[in-house]
Amino acid sequence: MENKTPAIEIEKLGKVYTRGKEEVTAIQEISLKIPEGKFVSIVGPSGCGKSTFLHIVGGFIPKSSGKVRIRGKEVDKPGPDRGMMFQESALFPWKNVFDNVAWGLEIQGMEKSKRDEVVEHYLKLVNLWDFRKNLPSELSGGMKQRISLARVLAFNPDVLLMDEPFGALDAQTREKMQVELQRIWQESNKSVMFVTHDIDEAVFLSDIVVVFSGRPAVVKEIIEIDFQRPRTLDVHKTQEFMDIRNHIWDLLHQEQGTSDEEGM
Amino acid sequence: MENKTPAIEIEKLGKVYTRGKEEVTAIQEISLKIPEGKFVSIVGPSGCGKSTFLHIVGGFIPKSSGKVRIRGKEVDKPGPDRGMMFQESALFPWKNVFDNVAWGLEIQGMEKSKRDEVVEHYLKLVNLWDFRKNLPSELSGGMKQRISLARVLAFNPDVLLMDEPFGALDAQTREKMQVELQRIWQESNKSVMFVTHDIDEAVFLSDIVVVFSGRPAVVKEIIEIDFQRPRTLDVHKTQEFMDIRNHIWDLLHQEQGTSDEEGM
Amino acid sequence: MKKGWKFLIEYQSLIWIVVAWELVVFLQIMPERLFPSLSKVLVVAFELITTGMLLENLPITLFRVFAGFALAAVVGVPLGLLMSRSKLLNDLVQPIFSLGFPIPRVALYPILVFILGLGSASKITMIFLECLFPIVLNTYYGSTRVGKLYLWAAQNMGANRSQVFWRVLLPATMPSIFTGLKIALPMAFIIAILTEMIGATAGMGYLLTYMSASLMQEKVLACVVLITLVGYLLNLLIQKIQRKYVFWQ
Amino acid sequence: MDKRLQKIAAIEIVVLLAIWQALASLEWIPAYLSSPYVVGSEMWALIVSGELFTNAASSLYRSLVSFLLVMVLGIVLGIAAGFFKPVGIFFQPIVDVLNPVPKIALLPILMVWFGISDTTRILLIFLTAFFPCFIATKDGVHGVKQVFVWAAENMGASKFQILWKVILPASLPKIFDGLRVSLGLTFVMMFSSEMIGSSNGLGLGFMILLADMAGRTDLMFVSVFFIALLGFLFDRILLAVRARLLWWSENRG
Amino acid sequence: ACGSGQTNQPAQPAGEQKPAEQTASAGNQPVEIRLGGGFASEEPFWLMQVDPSLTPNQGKSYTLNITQFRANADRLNAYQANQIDIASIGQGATMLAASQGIQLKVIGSVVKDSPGKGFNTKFMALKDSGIKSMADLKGKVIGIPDFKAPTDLWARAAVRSAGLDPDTDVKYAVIPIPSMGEAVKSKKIDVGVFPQPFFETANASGEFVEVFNSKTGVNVEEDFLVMMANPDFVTKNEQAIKDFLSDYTNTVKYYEENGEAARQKLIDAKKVQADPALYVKMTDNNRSVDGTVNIEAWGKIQEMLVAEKWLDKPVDPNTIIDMSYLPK
Ligand SMILES: Nc1ncnc2c1ncn2[C@@H]1O[C@H](COP(=O)(O)OP(=O)(O)OP(=O)(O)O)[C@@H](O)[C@H]1O
Ligand SMILES: Nc1ncnc2c1ncn2[C@@H]1O[C@H](COP(=O)(O)OP(=O)(O)OP(=O)(O)O)[C@@H](O)[C@H]1O
Ligand SMILES: [Mg+2]
Ligand SMILES: [Mg+2]
Repeated sequence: MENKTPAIEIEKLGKVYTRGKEEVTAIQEISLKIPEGKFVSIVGPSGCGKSTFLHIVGGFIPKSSGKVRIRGKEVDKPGPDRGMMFQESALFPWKNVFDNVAWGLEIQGMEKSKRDEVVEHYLKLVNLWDFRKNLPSELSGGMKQRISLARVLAFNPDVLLMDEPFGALDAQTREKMQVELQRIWQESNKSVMFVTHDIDEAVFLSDIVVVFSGRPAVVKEIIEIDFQRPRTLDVHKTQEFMDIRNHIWDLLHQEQGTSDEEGM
Repeated sequence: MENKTPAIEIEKLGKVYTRGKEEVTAIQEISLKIPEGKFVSIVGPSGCGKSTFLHIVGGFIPKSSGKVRIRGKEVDKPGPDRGMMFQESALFPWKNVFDNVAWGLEIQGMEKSKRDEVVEHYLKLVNLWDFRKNLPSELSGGMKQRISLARVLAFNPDVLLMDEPFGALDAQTREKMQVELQRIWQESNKSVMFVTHDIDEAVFLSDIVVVFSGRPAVVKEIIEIDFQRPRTLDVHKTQEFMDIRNHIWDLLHQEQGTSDEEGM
Repeated sequence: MKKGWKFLIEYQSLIWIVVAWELVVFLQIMPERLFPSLSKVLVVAFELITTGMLLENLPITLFRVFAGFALAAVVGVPLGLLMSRSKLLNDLVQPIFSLGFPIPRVALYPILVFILGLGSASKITMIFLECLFPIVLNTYYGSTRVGKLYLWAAQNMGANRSQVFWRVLLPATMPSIFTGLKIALPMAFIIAILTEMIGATAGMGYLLTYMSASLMQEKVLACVVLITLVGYLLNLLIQKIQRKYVFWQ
Repeated sequence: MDKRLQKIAAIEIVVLLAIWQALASLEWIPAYLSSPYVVGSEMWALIVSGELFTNAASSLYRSLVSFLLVMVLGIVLGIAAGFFKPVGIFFQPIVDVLNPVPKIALLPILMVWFGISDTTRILLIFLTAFFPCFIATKDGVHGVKQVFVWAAENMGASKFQILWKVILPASLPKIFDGLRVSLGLTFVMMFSSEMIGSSNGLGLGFMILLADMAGRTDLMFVSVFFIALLGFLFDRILLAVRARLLWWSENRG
Repeated sequence: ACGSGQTNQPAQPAGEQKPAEQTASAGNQPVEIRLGGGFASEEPFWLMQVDPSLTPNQGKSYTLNITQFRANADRLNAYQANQIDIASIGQGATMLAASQGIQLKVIGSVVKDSPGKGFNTKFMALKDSGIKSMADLKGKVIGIPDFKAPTDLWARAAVRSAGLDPDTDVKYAVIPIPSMGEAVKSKKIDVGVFPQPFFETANASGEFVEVFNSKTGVNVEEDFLVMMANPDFVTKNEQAIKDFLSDYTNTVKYYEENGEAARQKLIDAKKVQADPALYVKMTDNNRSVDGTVNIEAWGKIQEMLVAEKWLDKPVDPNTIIDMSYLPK
């Protein structure tokens, strides 16, 4: 595996936000190689630069230094090979739920009957088929998040970039979505980059967990997790799971307090 | 306690959203009595009507039926006695972090030197003192949430209404915030109404956990929790904690699948 | 050096216009009397400045523009904001605007002259009326789009009606208000000129008719160039203010 | 359209007319201000003879063509200038410079090129009404949330698709603010553009001029009223279109 | 007589390259004459449009296309832009234009303001204003429609003739003619200028009294409005111009003889919107029935214009006036 081109390759990536004369270093230097078909989670303290990182990999914002390659190709602009689910809702307020999910498929030129089928499938998957005619402004926070999930899944990109996709979901829905995501990912050959605050979620879903330090972000540790697939919720109860979980927990605890206090 | 006026009294509350000819019943019928100084959590499936409920108690949206009283006074408009922290960021984009937190105090007529002191205190509490000059648009999701928390705490209302206040925080920051919130609540005589998806969080923080059914919301069960205060994180490991947690879990699991499938 | 280059790029469109202008003159596509070369116009414009004609007339026009425009802003912005808060007021005012705005007010200007005289009062009133609509409309629509969370948050912190109005609704509507002001200011300027053309004894519009009566297009164009220059500077001023107050967008 | 609004509008107009008539009947206002009765009967005469309509048709043709141009060019250029930075930088100085030009002064130049024709008049109207639409559109584009564009780019939308399917609908509310001002200006300028001289002698603005030159304020009021009426009608049509297109927006109107 | 024997090259002012759309083909097609006029005192032109029986040549050797403009400057711009071939324009403006090198030919008179003949433009005040004579004008405000126009000249000359200084002893305000009456009544100004038909209206109200008139200071026969034509166009379409002027003088003659009936025709055809009762009966200005201008008077007017410094360098009227196209 190691000698194949990695799905995602990040080399000495750095990002500095400037505003007037002030500068905020969001990402110090990050290097990462993610092989094809892996599920990678990123955890780190609030405000450390996770979203920034994903935005750069998605090609939305320019990097300050370093290189990002997807399947050997340098990233310089957004593209449909990488499906991004944003931390904030990016649903179009002028389209109803159905059309929001169908939008990307339409852009891709999928024909209508096929499109309708796909949209129906994913809306049912997230339990919101009945709300297909509603506008995003008429949905609850968690519902919006599920629509965004349906949108990016329906779109079926090779690489999934997900920024706290389940943050607004209740525990039950969240679990269901985790299981579904795992299934979909396994059935395809997608690479996933998944930002989460929930260490259990990260460990449960991932092949690799990347722990970011506090801002400015560097990679603190890369942890490989090789529970067999498909994993069921019972995995949570194994000792190994607990160990990994506690290890990450400790790693993050060291970060606590250093993250924001350094000033800008 | 029972014969005092309850801090919050909700009687047969109902809420129907209308749009054109269509109607969505968000809240079927909810009755609740919350005594003074209690910490109440609300849990329930995504889209069941928790935010709607809090918005009505806050006086922001009209109810369709029933009554809401705070300390015996009927609620019909928002007021500074109830501090609300919204699910989505309500920070003013045209004010920097410091001024956002100071805003409410200024409105209340607090004098400048005192105000600066209070703001500094709470910004340091949420670890964002160094970002006081930034605009909300330059903050990460979790940082915005912490500023909102600082804003509502600095404001010091009698009743705190919090809609998933820690949803965008990483586990460490979240824990820290939980402990701080508990301390602040205990030191004052506030009543808190706290919506969360995290059952552990609900159990850890609350005197009372209210479990909502799926939409349209009714109260499924009210659970009193009487671990001694102040609670430390170790509480999580007690058997009693586990039992309550699993009980709520089961309650919610029954809801799973019924919540959104009913249509509208 | 780099700065100069950037400047050139930024203002290239104007440079193209100047080049096109001179080309039209050079190729004699238009009769030279109607379309004199820019350099000639600039010389005449410079004469207007040095002979004191500009200094005599410009302040008068500017005073009218500022007075009318400021009045429209002071009335229009609160009115627009209030309309978004009060359905009754909105219902009362909307039809007046629908019906009143398309009226060619300039045609009725002579009637206004009877009531307010030939001096600045009638002109300022006209400018006020003309600017009111864009300012009110943009403010009104802008403030209806203000996210309700901001209003809720403010009410929640005990802000009373006037505090919500001035300290939340107003700043949150600022981007739209500036759109309205940017639209209205040049209109104020043009109306000042027009009314001065219809009847006045001083002002840039008067200067313009005076030059036009002396049948010299280059003098007319010189006036236009001067008027444009001043209008341009006013516009820059408003954009500067906008950048200062709507930095957050 | 809102029934209540219609009612209030009607009441307002009636009250205004009644006050005017009363003042005129009591001779509290000078005779040149005419009276609704006189104006009404003149209007009726012109309607019966069909004159009003032939004049209105010429005027409407000019203003609607101009407005269409304003709409198309204002929105297209506004979006382009708001979205593509170089385009915006290119247009900014032109707009800043041309906006405060008293357009009437450009008339001789337009006349050389296009004659004393409808083209000249349409251009004159266009040059005035263009800017509100352009400025509002551009500002609207600047206000579009970045994530919408990102989401679209992410799904492989081309630049054109982003402009057409994201930027346009997202800035539509603000575009309509500008269009409403532009529409009003179109009708105002309809008068001014006909003032310059009319070769076929048709047009409401020309009627005003003719009446004014003969000192007939009553006839002048008829034309002014009719312009206002047309303006009102089209304003309401615009609002109705707005309500339809912005059905998703909270302030669909 | 058809417009035969003409070379039909585009008429171009000042060596202009703009093609003129009206060029007639060499054959029998009538030449289109584009005439730019105003809104007052041009009754003969309007009659030519309204009553074809007065113009036997119209439609045969020429057609008439009249555009109405508000100000002299508008007409002159249109003329320079080659949008009109003949402008009905003030005498002073013609001299001003000629002195600035604009190519033009004055081919006929439209309306005159002659001493003791026909209507003379009146300057009036309110009866109860206390202004009885010219001497009372000191410190008063006179309303005029435009600066550097004949009305301006008349007012200044009249003030001067009363021994006052027109620059310091009185003030001027620009007021559109139709508003003049109200401006005087509402005391915005003390004296207003009243051409026809506004004089009739004002006079009918009985509230005004004449203070002076156009001839008080300028006691010569003015060609108040003249036909100023494009020299190239005139030479190239000589016959058409002659036919046009012959029809024109024909019409003037009819108008002078049947003033009321002629004006009634204009009212009926809606060419004129004024109050019919007053308009039909009004006294009109003097017109020259044969279309000739008074060259001698031009010299005198020019002297006054130069004296007022409105005209920088004088022109010889003989070089611009060409009455050879008028019917003999
Ligand atoms: N537009 C911006 N301008 C300036 N600084 C910014 C901007 N966006 C983000 N930052 C800064 O960059 C840092 C990282 O932000 P980012 O959103 O990547 O954090 P995050 O890891 O996603 O946090 P969270 O878990 O809270 O979402 C923060 O300190 C933030 O203040
Ligand atoms: N403005 C609205 N118009 C119509 N329906 C609405 C509106 N707001 C909310 N709803 C509906 O009301 C129901 C409850 O929404 P609410 O936001 O209260 O849910 P919630 O419990 O807060 O969910 P979450 O945990 O996902 O935030 C949902 O079904 C939603 O579709
Ligand atoms: Mg983030
Ligand atoms: Mg909610």
